[in-house]
Amino acid sequence: MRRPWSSKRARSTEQPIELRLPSCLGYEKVAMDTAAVIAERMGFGPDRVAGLRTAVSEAVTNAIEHGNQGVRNAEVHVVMAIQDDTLIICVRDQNYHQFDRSYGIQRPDLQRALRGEDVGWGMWLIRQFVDEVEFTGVPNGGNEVRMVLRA
Amino acid sequence: MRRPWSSKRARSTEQPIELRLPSCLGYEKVAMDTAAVIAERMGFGPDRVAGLRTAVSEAVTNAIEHGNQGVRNAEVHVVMAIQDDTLIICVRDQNYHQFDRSYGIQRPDLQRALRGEDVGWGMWLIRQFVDEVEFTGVPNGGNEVRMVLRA
Amino acid sequence: MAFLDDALEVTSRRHGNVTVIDIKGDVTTFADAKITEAYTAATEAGAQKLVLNFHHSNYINSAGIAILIRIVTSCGRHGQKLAMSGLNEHFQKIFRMVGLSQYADIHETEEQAVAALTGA
Amino acid sequence: MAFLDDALEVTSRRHGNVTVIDIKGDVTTFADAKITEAYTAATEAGAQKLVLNFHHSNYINSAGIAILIRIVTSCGRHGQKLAMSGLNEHFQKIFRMVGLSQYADIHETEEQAVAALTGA
Ligand SMILES: Nc1ncnc2c1ncn2[C@@H]1O[C@H](COP(=O)(O)OP(=O)(O)O)[C@@H](O)[C@H]1O
Ligand SMILES: Nc1ncnc2c1ncn2[C@@H]1O[C@H](COP(=O)(O)OP(=O)(O)O)[C@@H](O)[C@H]1O
Repeated sequence: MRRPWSSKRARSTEQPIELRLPSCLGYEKVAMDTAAVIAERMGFGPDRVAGLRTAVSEAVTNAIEHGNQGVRNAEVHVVMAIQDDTLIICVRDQNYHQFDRSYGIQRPDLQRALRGEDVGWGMWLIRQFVDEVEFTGVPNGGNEVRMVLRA
Repeated sequence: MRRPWSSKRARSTEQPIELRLPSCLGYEKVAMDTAAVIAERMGFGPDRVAGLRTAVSEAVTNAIEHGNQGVRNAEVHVVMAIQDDTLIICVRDQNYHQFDRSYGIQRPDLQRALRGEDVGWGMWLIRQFVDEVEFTGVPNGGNEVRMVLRA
Repeated sequence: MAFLDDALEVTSRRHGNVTVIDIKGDVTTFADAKITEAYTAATEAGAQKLVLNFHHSNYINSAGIAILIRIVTSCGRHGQKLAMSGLNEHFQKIFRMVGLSQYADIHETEEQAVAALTGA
Repeated sequence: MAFLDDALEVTSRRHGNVTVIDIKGDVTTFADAKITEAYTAATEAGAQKLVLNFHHSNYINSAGIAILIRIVTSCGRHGQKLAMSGLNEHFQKIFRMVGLSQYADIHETEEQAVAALTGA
């Protein structure tokens, strides 16, 4: 049947896609998979998509473990916006817990890790796989990691 | 590093996953893909997942085309709950537009379609591919299609 | 980049007296113009045997099915023979459920569809 | 059904004097106990050459990397030789970026890893 509203098709300037996840380890896989299929449909190649999977998984894992830690019924919000050929993904948690946003700029020291010291790889991995990353706070009092993937 | 909160892992009785999509054709693919990867991770086989893809795509397409038609900045909400081995997916639109919920119980008549009459296949297809389907209204004034996929 | 854009590619080729219409991409309401155009052009060129080859389509929805029903109707009107190929198992099943398989033979590969129509 | 549950399977096999630990599933914080157990059991059984075979893992995160770093450390302490196999390109790249490839040779297949260790 002819659909009169076929002209009302999605444009790249539309509202974002939003995913709300329970703040429990395991659900980062849902964010990772969703981001990956969107990036695939946008035409990003397998290596870019694999990198995005890692970046999103680490950002959501941090939101669950650090941002929302201890908050009952907390949620993680993943906001994905398609702007032309660019995919912007923001991961938001709810528990503002100030942290050093320069984490991960320097490559973590494997030698220290091999000596048994705590070395976090997450923030560093995020920075390796997206074209732009910004750590900020959001008005409702949580952290936001904003990741940009460009064609 | 050891994670003290590793005990706080996701259980099947947790809050649902929620996906909010702009009400534009094309975005049904995001819902379809997300539902599919969740079902795959739950262990549903390729044929069940393929059927779910069709059911979710048709339900979201209907929400965009019929439920939200004409509503500016409307959204489609897709709520996905994992209860043990069962996946429950609710597709909600925002514009309550009363419709015949018995649609699709009867197989649409291909002969009529071949004569050029309007025949809708969506509701019928949804019923073919999920174990349970219910069409209801939601309190905020929209339609809800509730689909259940059982192991 | 693709995603929501109409990345559908529809092209036509001849294999002897069989016209193969290749459909690559999503078969939804947005595919209507391109598929109908390709079919109409083939018909105007006198095609009597047609294969719709879906080898690269992973998404066909009810609006896409409606497009194909209109082509089946038109093939009947023009006395054309129609076959389909390249559908994955799920869409083969849907086409059988809908009843489209009574009007167009469904083959695994393009080669099989062309061979069947050539012999017909 | 799997999804959020710990569907990880870790099993050990011997190929001559090489112990192959097969890791099937997500390598995240939930994998720690099973992987460490398998490694410890192999070590107690006297294994001097080990292959971690990831053939069926599509998801390794930073917590998984931390588990593997601890195994590398322990291998160094026990004078064991360690190799990895079955990683897809993305995780091979990550292991190189992290520096793990300096401590464990990364091979495409289990066979290559076993052959390299057997000759070593
Ligand atoms: N969403 C967040 N909320 C609060 N703190 C965070 C968040 N993300 C990262 N951090 C801080 O940054 C540190 C480094 O993170 P990361 O590199 O991922 O390593 P890890 O999570 O293993 O500690 C964390 O230990 C934490 O203190
Ligand atoms: N979410 C909805 N909101 C309002 N009406 C709906 C909704 N879903 C379905 N309908 C009604 O049910 C009818 C049959 O739907 P369907 O079988 O999908 O065929 P089609 O969408 O092609 O008309 C629609 O034409 C519409 O009137």
